[in-house]
Amino acid sequence: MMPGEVVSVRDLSKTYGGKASTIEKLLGRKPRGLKAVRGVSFSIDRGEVLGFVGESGCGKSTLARLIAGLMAPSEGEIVFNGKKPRLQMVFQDPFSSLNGRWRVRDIIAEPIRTHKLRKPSEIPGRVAELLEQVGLSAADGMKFPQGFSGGQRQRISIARALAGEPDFLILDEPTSALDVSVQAQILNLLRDLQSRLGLTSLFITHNLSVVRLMADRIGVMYLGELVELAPAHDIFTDPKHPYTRLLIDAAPDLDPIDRTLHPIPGELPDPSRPPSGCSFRTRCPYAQPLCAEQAPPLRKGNGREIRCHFDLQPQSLSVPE
Amino acid sequence: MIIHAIERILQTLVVLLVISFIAFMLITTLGDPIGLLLPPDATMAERNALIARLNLDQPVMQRFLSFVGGILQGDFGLSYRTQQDVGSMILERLPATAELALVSLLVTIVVAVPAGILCGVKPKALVSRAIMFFSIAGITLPNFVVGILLIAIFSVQLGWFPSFGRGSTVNLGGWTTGLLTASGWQAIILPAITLATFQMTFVIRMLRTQLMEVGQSEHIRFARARGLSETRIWFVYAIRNALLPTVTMLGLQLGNIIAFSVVTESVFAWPGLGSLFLQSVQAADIPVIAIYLIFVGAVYMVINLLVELSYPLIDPRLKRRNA
Amino acid sequence: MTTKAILHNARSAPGPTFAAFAILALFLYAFLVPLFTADPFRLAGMSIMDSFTPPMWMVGGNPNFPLGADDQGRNLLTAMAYGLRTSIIVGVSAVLIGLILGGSLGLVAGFVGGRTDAIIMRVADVQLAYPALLLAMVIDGIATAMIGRERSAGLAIAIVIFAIGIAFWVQFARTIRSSVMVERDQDYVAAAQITGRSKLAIVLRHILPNVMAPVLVIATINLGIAIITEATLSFLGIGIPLTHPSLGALIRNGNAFLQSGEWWISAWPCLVLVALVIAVNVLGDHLRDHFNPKLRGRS
Amino acid sequence: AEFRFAGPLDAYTLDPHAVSNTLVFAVLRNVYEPLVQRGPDLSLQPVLATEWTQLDDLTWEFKLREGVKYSNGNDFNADDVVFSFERAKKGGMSSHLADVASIEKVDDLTIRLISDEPNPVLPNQIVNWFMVDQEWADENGAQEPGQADNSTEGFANRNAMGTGPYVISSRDPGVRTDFAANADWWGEITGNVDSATFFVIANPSTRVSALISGEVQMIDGVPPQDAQRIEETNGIEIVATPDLRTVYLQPDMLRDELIHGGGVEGNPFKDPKVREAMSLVIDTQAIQQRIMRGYSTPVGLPIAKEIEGSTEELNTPVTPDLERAQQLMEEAGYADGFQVTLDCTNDRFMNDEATCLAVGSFLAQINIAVTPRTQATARWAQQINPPGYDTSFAMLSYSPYTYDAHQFLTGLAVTRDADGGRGAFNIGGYSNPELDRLTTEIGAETDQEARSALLAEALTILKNDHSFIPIHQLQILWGLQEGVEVVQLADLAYPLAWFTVPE
Amino acid sequence: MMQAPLLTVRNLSITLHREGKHLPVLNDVSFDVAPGEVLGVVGESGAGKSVAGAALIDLLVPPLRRSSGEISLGRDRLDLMSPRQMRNVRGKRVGFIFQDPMTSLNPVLSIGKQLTDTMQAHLKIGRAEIKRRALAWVERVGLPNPERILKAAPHELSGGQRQRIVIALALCAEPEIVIADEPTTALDVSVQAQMLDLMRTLHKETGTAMVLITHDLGVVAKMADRVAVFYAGRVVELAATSDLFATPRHPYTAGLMGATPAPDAEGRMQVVPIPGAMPGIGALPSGCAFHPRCTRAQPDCREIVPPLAALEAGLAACLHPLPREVRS
Ligand SMILES: Nc1ncnc2c1ncn2[C@@H]1O[C@H](COP(=O)(O)OP(=O)(O)OP(=O)(O)O)[C@@H](O)[C@H]1O
Ligand SMILES: Nc1ncnc2c1ncn2[C@@H]1O[C@H](COP(=O)(O)OP(=O)(O)OP(=O)(O)O)[C@@H](O)[C@H]1O
Ligand SMILES: [Mg+2]
Ligand SMILES: [Mg+2]
Repeated sequence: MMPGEVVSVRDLSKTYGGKASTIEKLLGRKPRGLKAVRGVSFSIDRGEVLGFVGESGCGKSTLARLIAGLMAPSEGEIVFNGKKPRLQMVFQDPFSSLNGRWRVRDIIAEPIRTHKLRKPSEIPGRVAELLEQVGLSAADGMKFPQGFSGGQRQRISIARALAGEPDFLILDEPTSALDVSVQAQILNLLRDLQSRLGLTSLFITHNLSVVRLMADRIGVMYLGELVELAPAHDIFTDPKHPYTRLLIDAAPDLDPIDRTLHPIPGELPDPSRPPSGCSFRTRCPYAQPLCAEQAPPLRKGNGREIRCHFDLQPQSLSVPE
Repeated sequence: MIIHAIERILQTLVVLLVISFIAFMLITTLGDPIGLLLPPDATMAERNALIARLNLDQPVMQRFLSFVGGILQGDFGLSYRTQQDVGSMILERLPATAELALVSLLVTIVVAVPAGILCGVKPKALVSRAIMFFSIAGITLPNFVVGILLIAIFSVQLGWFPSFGRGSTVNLGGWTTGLLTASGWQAIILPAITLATFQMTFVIRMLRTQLMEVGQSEHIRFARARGLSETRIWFVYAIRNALLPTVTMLGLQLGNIIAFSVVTESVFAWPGLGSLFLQSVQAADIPVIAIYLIFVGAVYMVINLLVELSYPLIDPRLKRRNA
Repeated sequence: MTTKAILHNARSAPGPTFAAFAILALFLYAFLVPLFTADPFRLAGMSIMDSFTPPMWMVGGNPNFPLGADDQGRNLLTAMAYGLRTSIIVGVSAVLIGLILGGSLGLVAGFVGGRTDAIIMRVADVQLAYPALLLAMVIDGIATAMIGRERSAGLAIAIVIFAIGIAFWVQFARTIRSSVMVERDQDYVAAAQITGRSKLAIVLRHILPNVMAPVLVIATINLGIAIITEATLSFLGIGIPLTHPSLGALIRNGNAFLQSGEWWISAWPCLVLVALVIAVNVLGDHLRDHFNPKLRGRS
Repeated sequence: AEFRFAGPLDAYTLDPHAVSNTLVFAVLRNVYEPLVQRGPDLSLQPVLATEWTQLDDLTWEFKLREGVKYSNGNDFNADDVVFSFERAKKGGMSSHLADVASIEKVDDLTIRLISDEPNPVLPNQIVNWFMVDQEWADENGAQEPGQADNSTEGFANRNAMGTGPYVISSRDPGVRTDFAANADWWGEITGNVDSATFFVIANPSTRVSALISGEVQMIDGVPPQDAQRIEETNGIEIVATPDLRTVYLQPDMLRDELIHGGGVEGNPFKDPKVREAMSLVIDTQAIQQRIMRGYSTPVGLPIAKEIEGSTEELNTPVTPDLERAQQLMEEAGYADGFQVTLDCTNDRFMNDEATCLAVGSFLAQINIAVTPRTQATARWAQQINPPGYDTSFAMLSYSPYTYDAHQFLTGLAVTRDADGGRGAFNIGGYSNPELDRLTTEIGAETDQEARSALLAEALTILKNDHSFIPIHQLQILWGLQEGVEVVQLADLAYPLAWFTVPE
Repeated sequence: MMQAPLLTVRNLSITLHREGKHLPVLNDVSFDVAPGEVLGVVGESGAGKSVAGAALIDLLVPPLRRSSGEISLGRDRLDLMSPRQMRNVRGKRVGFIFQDPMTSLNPVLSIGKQLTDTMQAHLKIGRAEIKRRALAWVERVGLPNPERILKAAPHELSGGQRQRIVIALALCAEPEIVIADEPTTALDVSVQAQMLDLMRTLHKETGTAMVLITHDLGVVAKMADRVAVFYAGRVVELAATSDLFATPRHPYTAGLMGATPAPDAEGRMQVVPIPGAMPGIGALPSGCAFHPRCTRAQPDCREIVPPLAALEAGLAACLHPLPREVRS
């Protein structure tokens, strides 16, 4: 673990299911588990925002939950710098992440009370301060979450996270459920807090534009694996992994003149039976026989990591299938 | 699938063993069979002899094992009250109760399914509200009141149906059935209706709630958006989705049906297991009570297992992948 | 609830509102009348010579017995209040037992999951095979054998309550369990976990308040079933003695006189029972539809 | 003609020697026959014995009827009687033969019964001792009466084979029993029933419905309150006859404390004044009118008026006298009363529960706070019967099948034997040495007149001690379709051979 | 549009009945769709897009109700039709694609059954022909092994495969127009591009007109010929796609574009949020509903409800529209 790092993750794997019933054991059958996260390693520096993108089901949330300690990894470890840091998380669904039976002020005060961060008498003041920090009014504390829109709820979520004075903040798709206009508000709020509080965070999303806006470094996940990890700028200007490239192209931009679409061919394989060798080979336009035989190693260099046998050349970028 | 079934059966067996242990403890705790068996003027020597003959001087566990051993060999002991073989008593009474339950199920289906569909499809219609109200009355009027009223009207006043018994029965290799004779059918109508009132309420409500829920689902909206007829939508697209919970509920209700058959049978002097149980309870006939309870538990488990195994027929989502 | 809300409710759902008022009225009847009248079941106050007095508007009626008297000469008007009180106490207590027992088991099963859950649910399966009626008969027998003969009326009531309550736990446990399994995966629980709240605190402070709504609905509906079950037990001669009667015991007692023309002995208690149970069910049904998240937007 | 009738309970078993139960005897007397039996006038009549004489104090000789055949064609003879004696001795009704020490076969058609002590009324005691065919029993392994402790069911439990007027053509225990006339019966069926079906309908209102709707021609156990309605219904009528069963109360007079009661030191029931006071406040006339709707007979003794030993004078019910009762209570020092639990049945006979409650309300007048505890008979019996006698106050009933008060005295009134012989059913533990002595004397007295005097003397003691508080004698209430003619016997039997039904 | 419109919607208003009050959900909405045209409908969540779509073929359920408006399909007035007539329009003349492929299909019936039922309801052709067409449709929406797919239950297919089936179901009776309510919102970017590609191909092949409801401006930019922007139950701007993206005239349209993260000229990401939130039902501000969030709001915006008025190109409902050249 390097000195500036807040958290370092090594060879993290998580398998869902896979427990055999007594009879299955007797019959010697092994049920197939679902490996949601497979051998992921990375670390996050203090004050850094690490972004993660990938398609639905690629294991992003699983990763977030593992790091948050909500479940135990099947393999690998998560090492924090020094004692276990205070951690907070903001979730995707603004409706399920707030307890509808609690008043907003109690929701926000819960981390403060649990960690005894303030004297009881100071709590109301602190809650009001946090509410204002996320753009709500102190009076909103008296209401129940039902009285708020999705965007406002996400603000409450953020206020709750901040209330815990986290050393490390996990944001799992904090804006995916929101409208663009509200998303923009939340993203701006987060950026603002980032710069003011110097938060270290893990930012998970499936929206490339959003991660590009928010993150310093970006990891791209495919079928539970980290296929590419690089500084945000490099990922977009010079993607090295074919999947990254295709993903960037697949999102329609706002240009009504060039109407070409760039779908990624094929479909996400069943995560419980990932393909042999390179997991992306079934959809990769550049796949070679080698890709089916050998799992590509993680290659590092230039502050980047890539899990591919080959280097993607700029001229091959526009090669259609 | 097969593995799952085997697993369930094994679990069921364990559960049955537990039931039989409880039932056995009933025998031992429900007091002193000696007091019931011996004439009051028996001497101490006679008493001790009987205790030894019944193995009552042995440890409970050992007695339990020989009890289970006896059951496995088909020896269920004798009734204190009638001194008959408990196994054959239960088997003799089984057909009556089974047919009553079956016909009442039939009545339920014939009446409650259309009513439930109507209520689910048009929850606000006056008919639906009326059905809902009467269905509440179905579980409100105690079963015995329903039975007595039906007898007063249909047997005494109108003379359409007999007020008691099973009519004439036909013996088919040990199974006596009343379903092959006209008088048998006449006799089963009133008790079956009485027993059905209770289940009907549940089926109507279940179907209604389910259909109301399904009716609001996206796939029904989509079916409507594709121009399918309402009949097709409700009777093919919606009902299949509402069926599973209803069938499950009916399976789980079986215990209640068995219990309420006690009341119904007692009112109609229906010669089934329910009357037998009631007579046995009143006479503290513990061997019969114990075996009855085990039997009821076993039937319940088996039927619910069958219900569960039938799920994939109703809902393909419940097919196990590794079938 | 404000007066305005009540008025609005009354207009949009007249049935449930009426049912609520009926329940209130019956509760008042059951709990106020005994405060102001002599216990008609005290043997000392009874006179067999008053027996079978018909309702006051019939030939031979007596204004002292507005609804008539039963076979022991008890005033049916007050007797029913006492009976109703017993029925309500039995119903409410049985439901509470079922709720507390089933609730806690359901919470544990749903939250802990795994083997604990499997065991609890298997036991629940077994339990379902033995509904209140069977159970009460058996428990009644065992209790007599074990506790001995000192079966005061109070104990008989306790046995019936216990038996019915026990039979109810499964439904509560299943409902709570499935709600808990939904809630347990909600993000607000994860948030509390990350914050470092203890499991107990999460279950009690976060999950419990969120799973109570469906439970309340079941509770109302089961209240009706409990009262009926008790009545049926009385009919079978098991359960609450005539010295401390419930509505069911009164109906059973009156049943003997259905054919002989003294219809009022069973008719009034039957009427009160039906009114109570229908009211409770109408209310319960309303609540069920109201709380059903899948039916949101309908009403 | 065909006859269909219904009653509340079924005979538990068809084995005539397995249990001592009125209902079993009531059904079986159509199939099996005893040596002697009671006729419609309750007098002893010859059945399988044609004559009987007391040879000496200890020996009775019976001449057997000639040419009697079992319905399987076997001859009835003295061997069968000897066999039936030994068989019955092993069964649950052996008490009926308790006084008979041994049996002796004199020739094929003569037997002798030998007792240990002089017994002038022995024939009266054996009216329910039915004769079973030895060969039949041997063939079917039914040598012993079925008992619950055997692990396999006895053959005779479901199969009957006797010498009687009917055979059981089919049977579904607890449901129905079909009778068919026995063409080879030695006697003559005076009625016209050649096949009959007995249905068990436990629920009284269903039973009444079945009669009104015409599904059955007769029902047993008409609830008294429904009798009037039935009488008023066209084509249906009620017939009633006194049942010899008498209902009475007995407090616990043996223990020094009330085990189910309180509010008092010691046991107030030991004081005869208290017991007298109790008998003075229970208005048996009111119970008869209100609860039994006239279908019962208030009594002054715990035995029925038809029983040998009962006299008009002794058996006249007490006239209630509240003042006197209160005065007695005061004299006894219990003016403030006490509490006690009254143990009653709720399914044994008509309106037992209501009677129990009514008793409670009467006793409340002298401040005895009664808590009625009503239970199913099985439980009630388990509680109060020997050896526990676990009661302080019980409502009981009894019907001596010998129709003789001496049976009551030996079984229920004399001081309890330590080994559970005499006085075993003296639930209240009453004890009066004088009565004990008289009872023994009556047993040995063969002179009828002297015996009657002794009986009267004993019953007077019983009455004056107020150790039994009589309530009423029950009645047998049958509902009939018009045109059905029946003979009602005090022992609840259904003598089908004497019934006539419209063709 | 030169051609006579296929679908005409005039002054469509929809109200929500709650606690005795009638709250407007959709207000005076008018638009047309020409044969073969793709009309994009965008707007924030709750703007009334889905309600408008559902109202076209009378799929509204209580407490929502159409309070006024004319809807014509060709020469036929859909708003005057009886339920029976409407049933022959649904699926047959107007296809509908729902948002969520996971819930749009009946979980207990096979794909084949759902497909053949739909065709049977509308096409007077024989069983064998229907079977043949069902197979053809499965193939046409790009699914391999159509025989197997027809037998499969919905849960055996992936999200993308299901959405393809939903598209086939909407198109199988060859409707004149398809209403697609957020057909790709629930899908991943990679599948979304596939789906859009498929829809575009089918659209070209069949010439079916389309109303494409989405809140993703990117989708509109790639798919639509014209775009209607909804805000708080009204159409605030209606213009040809290229015009709209080049020069949005309504401040709300411009705001939506600004709020979508996009790289600026130097490749730096930018977002400019619209302050505040869209008003909820029954909480409409007076005048222009957008004025509380609008940076250009003037006092008159608070009083006058701006009508949808023709500008140089397209229509906008704004008293102070942005000048043509505002977009950088
Ligand atoms: N509790 C669970 N049990 C079994 N499988 C699970 C569980 N949670 C997730 N999975 C599976 O693990 C894989 C990864 O899921 P995860 O939620 O981490 O994906 P994700 O990238 O966050 O997707 P999304 O973008 O949809 O949130 C998926 O295939 C999912 O079906
Ligand atoms: N069944 C209903 N009951 C009550 N309100 C409804 C109902 N359906 C829609 N609404 C309301 O009508 C308004 C318009 O809803 P609509 O679904 O058309 O919005 P939308 O623009 O499609 O939004 P989204 O992007 O979320 O799909 C919303 O405020 C919504 O809450
Ligand atoms: Mg996720
Ligand atoms: Mg929508």
